[in-house]
Amino acid sequence: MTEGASAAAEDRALYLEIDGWEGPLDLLLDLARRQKVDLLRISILELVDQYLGFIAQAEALRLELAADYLVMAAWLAYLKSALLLPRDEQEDPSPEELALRLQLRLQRLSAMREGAARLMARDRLGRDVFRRGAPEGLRVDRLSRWRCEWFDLVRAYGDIKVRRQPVVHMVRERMVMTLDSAIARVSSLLGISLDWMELREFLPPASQGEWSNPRLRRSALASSFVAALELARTGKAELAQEETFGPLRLKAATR
Amino acid sequence: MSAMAEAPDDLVRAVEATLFAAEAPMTAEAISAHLNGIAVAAALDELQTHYASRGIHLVERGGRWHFETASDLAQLLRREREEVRRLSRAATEVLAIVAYHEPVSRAEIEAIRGVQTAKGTLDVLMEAGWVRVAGRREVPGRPVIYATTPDFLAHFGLASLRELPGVDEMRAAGLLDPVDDDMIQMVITGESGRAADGDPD
Amino acid sequence: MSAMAEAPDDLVRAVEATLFAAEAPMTAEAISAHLNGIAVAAALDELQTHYASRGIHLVERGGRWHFETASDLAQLLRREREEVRRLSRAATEVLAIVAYHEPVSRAEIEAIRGVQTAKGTLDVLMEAGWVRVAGRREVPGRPVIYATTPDFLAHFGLASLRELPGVDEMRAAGLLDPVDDDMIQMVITGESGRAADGDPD
Repeated sequence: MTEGASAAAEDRALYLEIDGWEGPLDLLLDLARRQKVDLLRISILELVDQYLGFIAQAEALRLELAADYLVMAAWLAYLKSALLLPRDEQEDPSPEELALRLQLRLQRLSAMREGAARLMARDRLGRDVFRRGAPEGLRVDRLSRWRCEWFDLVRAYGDIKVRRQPVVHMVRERMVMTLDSAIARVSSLLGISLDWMELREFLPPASQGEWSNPRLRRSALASSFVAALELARTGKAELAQEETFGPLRLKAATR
Repeated sequence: MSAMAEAPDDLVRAVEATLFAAEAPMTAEAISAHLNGIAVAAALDELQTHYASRGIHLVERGGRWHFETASDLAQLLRREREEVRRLSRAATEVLAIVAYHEPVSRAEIEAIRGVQTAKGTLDVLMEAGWVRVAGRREVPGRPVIYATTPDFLAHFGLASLRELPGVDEMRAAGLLDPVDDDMIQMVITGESGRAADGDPD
Repeated sequence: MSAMAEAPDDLVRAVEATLFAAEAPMTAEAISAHLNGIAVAAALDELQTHYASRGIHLVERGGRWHFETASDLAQLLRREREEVRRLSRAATEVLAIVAYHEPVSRAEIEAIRGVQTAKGTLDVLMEAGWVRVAGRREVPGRPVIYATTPDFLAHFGLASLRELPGVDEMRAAGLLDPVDDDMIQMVITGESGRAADGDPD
């Protein structure tokens, strides 16, 4: 630390406030204020040293420090070494730029802190100035005028009549391939071939009687797809697809 | 400006502010105690005179002082606003049932609609002036029965309830066709779905 | 008595009475609507001038008008029992950031403070009625953005946000510029975490 002996005593008091910091930026701002110069003129290197010194002592005193204080310490250490490196070895953004950004952040936080303090010190309603204690109140009595059209009325009655008629449900019979039969078919075919096969090759051939029906074929494709997913999930099959919407291929899991 | 000529002194201002902020009327003693024991009678006088011509008056009632709105302006504090509101679907249905079946009890309305009818729905119809209580049915429990009003006929431009279309006419007009968007909607969302438009039902 | 010389006209009296009776600050439009649409701007002006020297002032806060006690009488009227919310330091800072930067997202608040903001802090400010959700920012993630309320202006005696203490100087110094992504990034990834391992990212 570059500070004198009196500063050491002050620092000791500082640690007692450890719970008082609202994060590392807050601590940095407080340290910066101790330089007793305008925030625009603070020495970033000095500030870094103070912060790192603070962290080191806090660790020596075995104070619990939140992780973000340590992360800030690591970043400041990096910033310091970068500031001390020869100029032509710098990356982008330059350490000077990073130091400026840090300075701007401190200024912004400081401005908000000052703004908050000045705001709180204003004449506040309910503390310094008062609204009328017992206002009579303004009353607006709402009168509803209801609107309804003749057609709405009649139609509403018609709807009730319709609703009260007995309803008969008819379910059309559809040709489907069930999931169970799809799983049975796909897994038995998987046992035969060791190569990758496209999903469509698992469908029953269209030449076989009812399987020429396009609706049934669509159902078979859907069920076989779900069957393939199920077999992959249970580890019995491997799935592969080269591209989106590309052919879906599967083969028996090698185990 | 001449109004600025006679600015009140600080005591008058303090009494003015104290009474303004007070949550209840205050006696002169209480005001004085609030202001470190200064005599306030003169200030109260001055304020009362000042406010005599304004929209608010400083008045004393039973030894307690407070500000209140000038009595000639009291009607300003209450204002009526009329809003035109569309009758909810449920209320429209109940109204239709009353019109087609009057006089009808609430239990009968519910039986016809097949849905419970909140008390509020009938209240709305009575507030609208279209439905009235028409006595009680002389059956056990003596339920209240409802009927339409002359206002109802006037609003819908009907000479009498007989002018409402019959079921056959409705069917002819397609109003009873089973496949009906509204009805599908009703089946999907359930009765309560439509209540969202401000229906208490 | 000379005080009686210039009695206010009825419109002025009506506006005066309306604002006195109102339980919450009112916009000029609301006052006008209450008085059947009469223009009230001139009356508000006249009242404000009249009350400027009195113990009660007519003030405008965020476009809403109300009467309040004169601030120079604060010592007389200050009430110990009055529950003016005591805000934590974090809450006052967050409030200031919302006021000076509004509308602002939580990530932006955190970027300025350099520390995560507990959800409860914004909740306290919203519960106090000083901060509200003002929509979402149209950037990836559509974060909620926050702004102050008219109650905030009224509580702190500000006619508008332009009257925030020091706001002009801060703006001139670039301290109120929008928070850039770099800054937000710093907080999200842990305070400048990526730079710590020498990664220029």
